Amino acid sequence: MRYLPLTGADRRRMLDRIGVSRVEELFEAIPPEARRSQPLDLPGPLAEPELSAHMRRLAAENRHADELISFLGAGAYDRVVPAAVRHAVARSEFYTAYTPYQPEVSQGVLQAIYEFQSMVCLLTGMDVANASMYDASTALAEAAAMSCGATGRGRVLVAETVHPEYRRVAATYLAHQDRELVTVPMKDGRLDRHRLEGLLADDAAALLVQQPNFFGILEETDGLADLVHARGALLVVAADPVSLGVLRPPAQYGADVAVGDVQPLGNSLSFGGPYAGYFAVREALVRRMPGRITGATHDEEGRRGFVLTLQTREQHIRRERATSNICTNNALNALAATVYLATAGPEGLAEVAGRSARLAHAAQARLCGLPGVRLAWPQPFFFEFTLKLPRPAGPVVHALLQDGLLAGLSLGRFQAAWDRLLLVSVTEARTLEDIERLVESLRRILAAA
Amino acid sequence: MRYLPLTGADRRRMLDRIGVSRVEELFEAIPPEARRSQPLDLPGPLAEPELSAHMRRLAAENRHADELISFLGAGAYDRVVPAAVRHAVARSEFYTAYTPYQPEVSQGVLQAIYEFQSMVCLLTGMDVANASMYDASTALAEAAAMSCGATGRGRVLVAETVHPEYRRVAATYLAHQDRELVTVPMKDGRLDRHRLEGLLADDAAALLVQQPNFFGILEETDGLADLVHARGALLVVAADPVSLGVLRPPAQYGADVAVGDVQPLGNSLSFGGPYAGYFAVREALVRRMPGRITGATHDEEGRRGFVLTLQTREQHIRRERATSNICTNNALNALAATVYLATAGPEGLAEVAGRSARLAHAAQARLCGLPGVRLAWPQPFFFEFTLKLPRPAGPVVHALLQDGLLAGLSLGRFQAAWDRLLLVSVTEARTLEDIERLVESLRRILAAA
Amino acid sequence: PSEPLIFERGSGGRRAMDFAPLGAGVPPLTDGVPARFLRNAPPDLPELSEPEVVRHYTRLSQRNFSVDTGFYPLGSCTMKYNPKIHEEFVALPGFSRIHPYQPEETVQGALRLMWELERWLCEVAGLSRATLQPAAGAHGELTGLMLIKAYHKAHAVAGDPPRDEILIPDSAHGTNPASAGMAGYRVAQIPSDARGGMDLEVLRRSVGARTAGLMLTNPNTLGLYDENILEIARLVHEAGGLLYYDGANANAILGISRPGDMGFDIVHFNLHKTFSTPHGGGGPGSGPIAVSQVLEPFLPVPIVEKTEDRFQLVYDRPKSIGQVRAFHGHFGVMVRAYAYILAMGAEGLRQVSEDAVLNANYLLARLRDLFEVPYDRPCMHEFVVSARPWKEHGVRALDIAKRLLDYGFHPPTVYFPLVVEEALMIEPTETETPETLDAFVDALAAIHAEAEANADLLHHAPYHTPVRRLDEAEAARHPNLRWRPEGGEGRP
Amino acid sequence: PSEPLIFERGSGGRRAMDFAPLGAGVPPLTDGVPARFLRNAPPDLPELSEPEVVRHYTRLSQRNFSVDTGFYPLGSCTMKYNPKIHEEFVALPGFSRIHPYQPEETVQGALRLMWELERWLCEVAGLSRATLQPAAGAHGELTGLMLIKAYHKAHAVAGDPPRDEILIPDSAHGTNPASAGMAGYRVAQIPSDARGGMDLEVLRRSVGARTAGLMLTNPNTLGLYDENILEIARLVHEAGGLLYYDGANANAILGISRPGDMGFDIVHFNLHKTFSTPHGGGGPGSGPIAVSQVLEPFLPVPIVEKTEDRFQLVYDRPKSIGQVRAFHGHFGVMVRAYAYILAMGAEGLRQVSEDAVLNANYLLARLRDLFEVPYDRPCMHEFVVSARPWKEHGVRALDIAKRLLDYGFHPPTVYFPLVVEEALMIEPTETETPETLDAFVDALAAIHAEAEANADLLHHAPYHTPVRRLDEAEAARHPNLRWRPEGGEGRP
Repeated sequence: MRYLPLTGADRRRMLDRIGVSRVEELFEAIPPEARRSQPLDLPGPLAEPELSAHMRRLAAENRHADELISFLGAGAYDRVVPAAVRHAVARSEFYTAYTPYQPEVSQGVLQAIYEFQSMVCLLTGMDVANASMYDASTALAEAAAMSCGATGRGRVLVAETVHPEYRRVAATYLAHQDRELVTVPMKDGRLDRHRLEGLLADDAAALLVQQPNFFGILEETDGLADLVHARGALLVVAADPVSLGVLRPPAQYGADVAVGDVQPLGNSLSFGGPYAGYFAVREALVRRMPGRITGATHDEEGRRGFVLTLQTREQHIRRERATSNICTNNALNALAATVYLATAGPEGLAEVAGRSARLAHAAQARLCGLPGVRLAWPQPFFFEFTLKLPRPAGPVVHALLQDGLLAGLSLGRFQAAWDRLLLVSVTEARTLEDIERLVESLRRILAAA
Repeated sequence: MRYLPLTGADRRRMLDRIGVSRVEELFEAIPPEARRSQPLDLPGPLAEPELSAHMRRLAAENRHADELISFLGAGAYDRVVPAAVRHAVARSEFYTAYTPYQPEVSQGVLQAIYEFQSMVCLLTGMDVANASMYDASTALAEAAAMSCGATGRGRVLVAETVHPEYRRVAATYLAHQDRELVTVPMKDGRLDRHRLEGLLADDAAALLVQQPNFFGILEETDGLADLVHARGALLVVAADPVSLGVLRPPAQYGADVAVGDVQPLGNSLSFGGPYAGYFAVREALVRRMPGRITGATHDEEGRRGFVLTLQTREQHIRRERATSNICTNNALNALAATVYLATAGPEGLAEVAGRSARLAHAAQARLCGLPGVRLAWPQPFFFEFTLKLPRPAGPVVHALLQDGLLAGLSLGRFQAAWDRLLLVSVTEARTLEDIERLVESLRRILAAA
Repeated sequence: PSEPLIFERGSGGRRAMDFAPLGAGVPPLTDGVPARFLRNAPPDLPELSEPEVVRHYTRLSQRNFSVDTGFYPLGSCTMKYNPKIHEEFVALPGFSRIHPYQPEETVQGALRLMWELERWLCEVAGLSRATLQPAAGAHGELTGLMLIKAYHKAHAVAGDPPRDEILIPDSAHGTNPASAGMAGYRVAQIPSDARGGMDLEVLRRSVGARTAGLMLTNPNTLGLYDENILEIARLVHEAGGLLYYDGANANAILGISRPGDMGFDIVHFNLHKTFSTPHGGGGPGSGPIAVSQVLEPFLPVPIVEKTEDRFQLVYDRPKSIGQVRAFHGHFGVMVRAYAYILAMGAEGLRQVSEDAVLNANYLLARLRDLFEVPYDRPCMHEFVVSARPWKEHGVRALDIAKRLLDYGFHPPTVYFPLVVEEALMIEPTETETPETLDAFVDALAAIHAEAEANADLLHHAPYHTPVRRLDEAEAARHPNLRWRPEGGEGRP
Repeated sequence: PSEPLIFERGSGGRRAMDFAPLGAGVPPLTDGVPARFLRNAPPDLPELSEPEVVRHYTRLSQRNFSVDTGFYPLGSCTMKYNPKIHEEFVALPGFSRIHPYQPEETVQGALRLMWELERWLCEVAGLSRATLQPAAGAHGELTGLMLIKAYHKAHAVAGDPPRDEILIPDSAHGTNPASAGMAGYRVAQIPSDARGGMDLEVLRRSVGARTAGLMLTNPNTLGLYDENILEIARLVHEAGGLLYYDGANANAILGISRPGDMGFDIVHFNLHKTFSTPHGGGGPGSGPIAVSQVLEPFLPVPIVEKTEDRFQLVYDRPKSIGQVRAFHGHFGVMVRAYAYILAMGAEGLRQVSEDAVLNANYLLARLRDLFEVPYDRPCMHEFVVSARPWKEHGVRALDIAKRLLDYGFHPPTVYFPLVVEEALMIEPTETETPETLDAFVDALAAIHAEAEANADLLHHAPYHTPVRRLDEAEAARHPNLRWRPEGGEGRP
């Protein structure tokens, strides 16, 4: 077998050295009832050419974003990935390494993570960031749990305008900790400030909001932190990292915790994962942060070097009192984000964000020129927007697929009342021609009804 | 521009240091008549996403071997390339290095070449090999020239059964050296031994043969070297390296020089190049060999290391008296071949060769079951064979293309008399099902006529 | 040579990313986005050309040890070879360029892959259904504990005491108690017995009406298969608890002993260990969990179901604990594990475990003279030795580890499990040759000679690494966790 | 750590390649192939598993300096950055998986690429047609000389003396005379004048009825643009000769000065230098040649022609010199060069040369104090300095080169061109930053201080490389050019 070096001769020599005659003797601790005699019922083995043919057939059963013009977003974005990013993550010294427990031979990963942490801080304006979480949804859930720990409270508020799946994940996490997640309803596609005030009792640990929100709309953040802080709660903001190329950083409007997903920074769509979450906090919260953190230090000769640090928060040492159970994180995706941001630079990231938003506004204007199509809520948005269609969005999406278009996300999957809503995402990978195709196809389909 | 680091500020600072005020001043040695004032008439510049889209469109205008079932060979083969090979040649320390002129920091390339040279010797049975040539055709031409130099003679014989393009290249090379290439006619698809004896005068420098020959047929080599050597000439054999997994090595039947193309060893088809030629000789000819050679030596601490050696043969030192003008060779393709052979091992290479030959024989038997289809010449062949069709092969090939088949090479392109000949190549990448498809399509097409 | 931070490279105005002009017809940003939402200046990211970016990260990569460059016997981490072709599969546009919300008819290949992988993992586990969502082992643990909680809640009888306690052996991975804590459980620790297994007497005393479940790794972190596993399972089940199998050590038992057959109700697999997906320098991993039939209703959503020849994602499962992650899990990691299982087949997987165990026992046999062996039994895929005898030379496990770096080897896990003094936890994996194992033994023997001759040499090792021994205490005392732009906090 | 030979790794019976069984219906090999053609045993190749193969070549790669890991100012080699995305283009199945003999209608994209690239190269050269066939610069030279021969043959008048001589300056690359020799020419060498250009007086005396042509690099290998180029061209043309431009140094003149406008009749480009295709550790390169109208009929076959919207390979060209290589040239290299030109555009290419020249002049300005500058003029994209003054410390150019390795830099070309004593030929290229150039100067200054303080330190440099200074004399005296299996020649 191509991945297994031991030959029959090797095995015999090794058994001799061990002093047993058959490999089965090494397994004698296993009680017979727990021992398997017949082979597992699995396909294979396949030689490399057959394996390759099978995997290619399977991949070909999917229609992908090179074939379809995609306006699907909602947390996962078809953005341009520079070749330099793929080059870096294809370096096998990076991808076949373990967590950097031996820093002297892991400076590559450690320095890259230190750079990642720094870049997250620059984007969000926060003081400290960790070495990555699994994704945005779990980062948000951890932020909610951390807020409870920091405030000693058990009730977390979340805006209805936060991604429904993120809310679900936070709810699952909190429910098992005997904590409560309370939804603050929206009004006109944004957090209802009035309802928030009513729900913000003195037992609230945090408010979770998303900027831009799930519907693509920009939440009004002025005074929000003051309101939250006045009741002793923390403000947790989930922010798309690309948008931070031009949008105000969460720290500036008072966020205590900023989280998000770095998928848009150089990570492929991959059917939803692996991506990576970022997690950044104000200085005061650093020892409550979940996950790994890299810090700079010096070696015996005074040279700068990097190590995993503040590990007393972690499960290896603290066990059931750890700040979180997260151990393996998504370092390679964080590396991709780091190389992406180094490639983009300040101007590049601003241009990616700005182009997306500009194209989105051009698309929205054209789409809302179609009969019966309008914005679900007339609010400022960024690079995603929610349309209200004259009929259910699901069948429209399927009809547009015939024209090679992924028109967006029909929101009826989350709530029946949203069944005419279509969430459209426009990235810098789209062109005006793509938008024209969408407009014309939609025009034809709506007219045909 | 993404590949150019200098900024306006950099340029100003550097001009200051140089002591000129504008970059144009650095170009003042260029006479005005030779200076270009208007921009070149070229397309671009393109940003990476646009560039990528353009290149993908261009690639999509080609139909490739993942889409078509290919029986095309004739010197370039669709063989399975193990992933390990792609991994190695994608290491940018290999592919962005120059020729290893500084051996202390080029041990990677140098050791790999030393391994390549060794593997070529093992395959061919020869004593020494060089670090690669451009391809088989130029390797054969250089072998012809070297033979002239070694023998002091100016007439080279070549079997008509050698690849027509290789023969053309050798002819071009020799013609410009006021040397002559004489074709030894074939008989029944093989070198005509009788005609050879007639042509082998005392002024012949070498006989060039190919094994298996261009038509896929196995040349009878018994006694051939004796015949050639008796007249003071050298025997040069062009041998497919995969076939040497099971076929007799050229050294064993008396070859003085063995050449060939390592494309089949892990190199992609790439529309004909880059491939790499191998070139191996008997000990006595080593200092007449063209091209680079790597040798083992020791460093100051006695550790083994590798260097380019025997450079007195080369143009840097010997200039117009060099054994050849070859300088840049095809090292990366040779590296691919090296990793391929390490991956295949003796059994693997034998299996690749054996499977190809076995499938080829199965295909030939089935195809020759079709009415009017027969072997052009009833001789033992290896993994390629030449069919005689009941009508011109060119239109048949085009018709089979409609069925997604590259049926083989219509030999009419080389000689009008060969217009019904079809050269079919079967590699280990083909299956019995592929062969059945070819047989059935051909049956239908021949019946339809 | 050292490598500066990316922020210390580059220069204002350099660019590695450029764009075609957008053209007329696209209004400026400020037409659509009110100024109050915009930041004053772009973030203070570095500015570099593409050559600088590529050189920086290529050089960084060379400052990293990896499976592709050397032996990595890090116990409990299963640092086996990762097949190269898997990286190509993952990059196929049909896998890498599909969106999690695409209409199901456009992603049938992806759903089929998930559906089949789920079944194959269940077959390996000896259980009936699985969820592929968990992002890593610890995430699988957390999910499994949620399932236990949901199960007990569904089966709770009024008046019963709450089942709020999870039993965990003292040799367990730290993630086990941490996950139990995250899931709102109290943890009761069970000590190891003299043979390195779980102390049955203590277990008997510990199980009871408040026992929600027990988490166990088997073979455990000592590399020992717990001979009493059936009895353990019986005790816990009789008390009404469930058994959770931490699959970190599953590389020992593929096709040989199935957790379901041992009596476990829940199993997580680390795809990035057992099923050969690369660890990425810290992730991504993937921690699917398989469960017994009674737990199926509680599995997180979505789950892939097959109706006739069509695959779909099902969210409507009323008893589900909900969602533990957005979208469908680490699909890219699943692709690699799927390909691995297919490449190996049933016999191949069994051979994996046999060879892993053979390599470990061979290495153990060869290291007996140099170390103390705390539990003298055949080990499974890994083993723990103690460097206690080295203390007489003033040398600790950490020194041995650091010195191994100079010999070109990644050290074993040290100081874990906590139950062994000066522990070295060694897992060679099945993809290493006996030649490599022999060279590793030679290195340790050489280091032992050094320890006898000149212990101080070891205290300052390593010498030949990109940096020398790093001051971890300083890092924790004066945390420097990020680069800061000159003149303060940048320009938000 | 050192890395054994691949033959010293592995063990009998290991395999990294396996196959599905062929199944019935396929007869055994010996049914079809008579035994007399078969070897007795397979060749003595190493036997390894995939993990061993991958680790070996990954480790070897790390023992290699490259553009991706450091500054590589190797004069005359144009070691510039190679865009990463080009490697992806080349791997597209539509480029990598097409056979050279496919029917033309199935390879229109490839033919279009070749057709367009030919035109773009002609535009850069200022000439009218090109062949993309030559595999490298030296192959282009050989092809160009064949064209010169064919031209003179076609234009020969009975009774004229044979045009059998090629003029080549003493500063030329070694390939120029070697190619002339290969093409059956005699070589007459023209010395350099005091300003580093060609000595016009000697040229005037040398041209004549036997002059077939002149080969020239401009800027020459001293990095100097020959100010007399138009006069040189006039002299050669008047004598009936042709001018061949060695494009090794074309990185200095893109969009600024076209060889055709200088008076050249034939130009080769090294795509792997000027057009940024990677050099592969020694190749593959690509050396297309562009020619003036009078030489078109003689170009090798095939050539790509366009009729209406269709591209085809044309072989039927009666005056052609024939074929210089099988198939159509290094297509994979062409793909990269094509993408590069498209990425840069006309302004980008001009900027390339301006920045290359600027970088070289900046570096020259900063190195004046450390070295002797033999020809004190603005240089083009590279320059030559002499380390003659270092001799007083007993240090030679080679010592400087070896010591630079310890500082993490690839040294310049040394001892070339031959016309400068103790030459260092330095080409920074346009893709390096001034910071890197400054660091390089600092390193040379530090080495200079070392030379003054302790020259012996330099004689034994390098110290920090994978191996120390290697004994090249031993290698040449006792050639060890291959591994041999124990017990002789293997088992053919």
